[in-house]
Amino acid sequence: MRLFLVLISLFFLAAASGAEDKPWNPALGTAKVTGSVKFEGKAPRMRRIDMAGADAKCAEMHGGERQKPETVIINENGTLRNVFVWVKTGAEGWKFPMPEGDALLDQKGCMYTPHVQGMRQGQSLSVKTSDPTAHNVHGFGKKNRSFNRSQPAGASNVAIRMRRDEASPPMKVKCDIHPWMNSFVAVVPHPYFAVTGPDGSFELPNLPPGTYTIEAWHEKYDVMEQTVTIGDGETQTLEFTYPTKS
Amino acid sequence: MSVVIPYQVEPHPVTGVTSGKLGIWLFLASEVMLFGALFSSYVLLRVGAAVENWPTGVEAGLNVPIGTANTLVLITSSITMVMAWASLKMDNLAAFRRYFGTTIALGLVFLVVKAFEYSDKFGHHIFPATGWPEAGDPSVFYGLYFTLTGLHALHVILGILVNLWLLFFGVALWKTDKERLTGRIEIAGLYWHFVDLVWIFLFPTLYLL
Amino acid sequence: MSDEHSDLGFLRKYVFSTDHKTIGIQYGITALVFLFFGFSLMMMMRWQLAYPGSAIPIIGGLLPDTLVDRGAMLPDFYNQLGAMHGTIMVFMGIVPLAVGAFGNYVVPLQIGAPDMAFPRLNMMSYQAFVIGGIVMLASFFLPGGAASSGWTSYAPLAVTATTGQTFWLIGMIFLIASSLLGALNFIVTILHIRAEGLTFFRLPFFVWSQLVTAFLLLLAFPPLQAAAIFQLMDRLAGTSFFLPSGLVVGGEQIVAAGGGSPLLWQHLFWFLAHPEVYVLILPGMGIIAEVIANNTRKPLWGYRPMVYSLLVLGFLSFGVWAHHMYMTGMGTTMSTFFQITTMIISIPSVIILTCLVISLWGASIRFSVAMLFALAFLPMFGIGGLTGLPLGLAAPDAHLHDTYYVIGHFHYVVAPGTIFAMFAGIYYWYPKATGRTLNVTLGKVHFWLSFIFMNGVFMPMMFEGMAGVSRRLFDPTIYDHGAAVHGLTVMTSWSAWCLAAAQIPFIINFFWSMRKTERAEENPWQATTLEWATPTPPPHGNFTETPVVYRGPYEYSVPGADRDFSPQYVKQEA
Amino acid sequence: MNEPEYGWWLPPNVSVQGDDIDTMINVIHWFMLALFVGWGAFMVFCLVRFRERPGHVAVYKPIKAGFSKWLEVGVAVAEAVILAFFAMPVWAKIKNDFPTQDNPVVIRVVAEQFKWLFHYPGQDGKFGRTGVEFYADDNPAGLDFDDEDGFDDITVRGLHFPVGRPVIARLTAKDVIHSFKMPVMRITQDLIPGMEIPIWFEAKSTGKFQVGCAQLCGLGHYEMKADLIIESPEDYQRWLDEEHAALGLDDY
Repeated sequence: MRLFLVLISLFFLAAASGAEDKPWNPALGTAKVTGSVKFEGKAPRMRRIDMAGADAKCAEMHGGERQKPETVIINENGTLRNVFVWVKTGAEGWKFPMPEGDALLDQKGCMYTPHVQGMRQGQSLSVKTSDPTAHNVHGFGKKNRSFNRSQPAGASNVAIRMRRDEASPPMKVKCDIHPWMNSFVAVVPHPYFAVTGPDGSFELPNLPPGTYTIEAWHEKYDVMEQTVTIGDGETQTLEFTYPTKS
Repeated sequence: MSVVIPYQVEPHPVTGVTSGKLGIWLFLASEVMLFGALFSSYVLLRVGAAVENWPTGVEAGLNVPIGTANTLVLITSSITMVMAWASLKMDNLAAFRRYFGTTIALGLVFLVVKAFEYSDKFGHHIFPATGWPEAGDPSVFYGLYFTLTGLHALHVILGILVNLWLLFFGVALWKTDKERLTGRIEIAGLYWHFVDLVWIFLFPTLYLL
Repeated sequence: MSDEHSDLGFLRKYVFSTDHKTIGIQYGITALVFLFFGFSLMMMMRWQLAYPGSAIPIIGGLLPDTLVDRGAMLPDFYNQLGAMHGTIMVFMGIVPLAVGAFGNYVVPLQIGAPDMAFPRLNMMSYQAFVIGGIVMLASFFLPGGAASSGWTSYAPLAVTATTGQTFWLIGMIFLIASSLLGALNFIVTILHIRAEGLTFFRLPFFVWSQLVTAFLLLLAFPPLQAAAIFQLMDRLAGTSFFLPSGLVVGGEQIVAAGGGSPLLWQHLFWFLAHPEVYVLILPGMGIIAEVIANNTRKPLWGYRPMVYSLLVLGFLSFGVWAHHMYMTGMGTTMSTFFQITTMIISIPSVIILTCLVISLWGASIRFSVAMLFALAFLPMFGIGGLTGLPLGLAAPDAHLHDTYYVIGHFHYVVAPGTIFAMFAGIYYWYPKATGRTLNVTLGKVHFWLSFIFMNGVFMPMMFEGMAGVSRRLFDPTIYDHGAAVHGLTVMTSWSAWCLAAAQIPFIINFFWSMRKTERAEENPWQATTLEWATPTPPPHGNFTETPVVYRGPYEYSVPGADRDFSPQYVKQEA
Repeated sequence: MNEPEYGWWLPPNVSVQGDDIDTMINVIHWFMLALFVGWGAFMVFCLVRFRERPGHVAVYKPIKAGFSKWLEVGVAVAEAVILAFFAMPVWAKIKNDFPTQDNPVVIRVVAEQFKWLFHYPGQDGKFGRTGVEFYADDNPAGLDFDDEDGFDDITVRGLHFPVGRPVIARLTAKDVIHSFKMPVMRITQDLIPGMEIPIWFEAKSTGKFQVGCAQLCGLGHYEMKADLIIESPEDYQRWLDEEHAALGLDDY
């Protein structure tokens, strides 16, 4: 009975806290977290993708040159690309304005662009095809509903609304027809996320002062966490180092 | 119904049985095919699995004494079923009610014991999806255990429902057509014996082998 | 006798009826609707095959964009249509029509029974069929659509498929239950409730065919039921009866213990599905035999060998299932066994067909519409049977396996085969059920158009198969050998649409003839079997006086008789 | 390499086993045609001769048609002959007579939704260790990259093999049942997940063809095709060398 009461009150608390999400006040966003993701150790072996034998149209898009898989890309400065960094805890309780338009995922040369991206909960993922061959977009949702939609060459965009947050791990999106094509889409309930690019750095601006858990996720090397406390107008620098395990 | 369909009560001169009885025999033939297919699948899956990956009932945590007791319960219920039918033949409705009630009660006992066995398995986090052993190249023993015994339990439940209906409502026929009621009890009995027989095959297959 | 029944309310009389004739008609109408629906699915597929990637006219615009892209079909929709076309045609169209409708309506009449042995069971059988059908149709409205793993539902594909597959399995369990109840009922009825004097070798061939069919249904369906239960467990309870260890779907290890066998499904499935082929064809053969005997005005040639062949067919059909599985990698010992049984099982079919053809010798052939369909059945079924020969042998099967040749082969058996037999049956027994005859001119138009376009649909498939084009391809022109025969594909598609148009005279005829004022004679075909001894249409309880049988079923043109037919139920011909 | 010509009958055959199969298919079809024409002629004759017309009556007495028995016996004998002298030896040769000498090319074929993958042992002639636990989007062959035998393995999505040399293919599937079909080689073989099924074949002429999937494997089934390139031994060796050079073992 007591357990029941506790559950009931928890439920109301949760409901109440949900209802109390304050509209976001941009003036509060003075703090900032920046940093980079280092890579140490030996790069894994990987085979270039042979598209020609399976679908000549794909290979033609790359002038016949075999592409590297985008799983592990180590930048020239020794940093790791395609790491998704986001504020895991600490940014709750605000109702942030939604970005305009959809998050875009392009299928080009039988590869996904971008390979890793973040988007907002409630936003739609718009999948475009720029290829002269048929694709199908297959999302493996763990919280969001899975989807599997065919896109013949020249088809109009397929838009899927992401109703739930699904950032860790992000949702995997694949093309079944071309099994080497994969992409990761993190659905976040707030705007504090970034993906490392060619310089391996990330930036999470406009944070209100406070304590945050920052999580980094990589498709092969999994997650890492750091906690950071920042004051008004401060900038903190973090550094993640992959791989976590040798 | 004004249309009179022959051989519902009196046996057909050639086959020597009533239509109902012929029907239940055919139904049981199809049931034999159903369980035959299930047992064949068991054999196929077991032959396909590595010997060390297929547990005996004991290794898999099945309780042989309880299983044996349950087997006895079902066999006893078959006997009381025959007694019930014999009582009707001997024109003794009260004895029929006693024996028939006992059959139903024993069927319920069987189900309750089965339910305890299931909940014990669930308590140990063993579900139909659980492989044996959990790592490596597991076999589908638990899947088969739950599917086969579950299907058998479904047959028991069906039998109990039919028997309950016969005991409380169907028995009204005694006043108008004794022979017909006796025939119906016999048919219910044939089905019950079949369910019993299936268990007699299931028990050693799953618990002992 | 029938007065009480006429007092029953509308519901009891037409919806929850226990009268075998009402149930037969319910089955017939429902099955015809399903057949037409299944045919429509195929017509949409034919558009995609003939004109890949172009918008389907009219219908394309009405479908949601999960199924079509700007009106053009998407591959998963194509797979749904393919799977549901097969399932609907086989399990919800032909079996209910051949067994549920004709069996229910005709068998009790032909054996002089007042009704089936278990009228209420009969009603339940129909209800289970309707529920199964509704579950199947409902699956189209699921988010992931209907089942899309083919009518064979091979695991592991079907296990990992969308929710439509679960509906398919549940629907199948209802359809199987329906068939089991029906089959049991037929056997008891035929064994027990024959009229006095109607010995086994005086049974019309149609009744024999229904008896063997019922045994096949009774004994072959339970293994599929077992398989469906296993697959349901795999899908819902997470077991892995059909999933081996270490499956990797979409680059991820799937969450299942493993240890199962994908081939187990195929064995269980084909153990049903091969006898099922005979379930599809035997009632058709029975109808053809009735129509041929009646319209040749002479006894069937070789009635007894035909009956024995029927029994042998039924028996052997349980021993050939793995000839569908030569290409799964089975050893030569097993394939030798199944090649031999497959060759043996072709012999009784040859005997039946030969007997029917020889029955034409010395006849006086009346070319009624029913007879036209029956005559067309013979060569069409012949093609279907003959093309089974290369498929039954493993070496030619290495080239022809799962190509359009297979599609052509079994469609020749069931479409111009069984469906023509069904049409023959409808034209033949329509006067019995309604008291009106179908219009002959419309009937002949229907026949000739159907005959031409049936061949236009299925003959090109043989050549496509020869060229090596695989079945179940959303767009075969992707392959060079598929593109080379694209002309044949287009021809098939147009034939299919014309075939649909050719059914319009039939539909008009069917409803318009019912309203004709002019009544048919009691025995319009001058037939000899018992169903013509009842009033037309037969009342509840069928016979006004208990029939007694004096002779065999096909006593036509008996020397010395004053008419060219001597009914079974008339004691003495003058 | 000349462009293959496809028509309405059997596609071109480039396999040494295919001739037997083609002969069988043709013989059976002649047999079928003979039966069908015979039956049909008899039937048409009956339809004309015994049509209903004034003054014509049916004969009650059945004819003594001894020939039907002979026909049936004939069909049975013909089937037995086809079975015993064509079907079984041909099939046994295809299934069982694996080439042991002649230096066969050994490849591994991995099927996945919805593409083929061909795994060659590379210059050392040894396959690297593979396992289901290694399968990933960037490792479709399931290679263990710690195993040195696998360093030079070639994993491509088009099938190459030389003419005049037997090929042993070990077929396996990752996810669902697929079927390895090469119409021009007269080969169809299902790939069953959890099993490895070996088959063999040998080409007798070169050309560029296609491998297809013949078992419904999901929505992309129709797209599951790969190039099939049968080359002269020299071209094959050149291709192997190019692939080896392109391996880029030092990438990353």
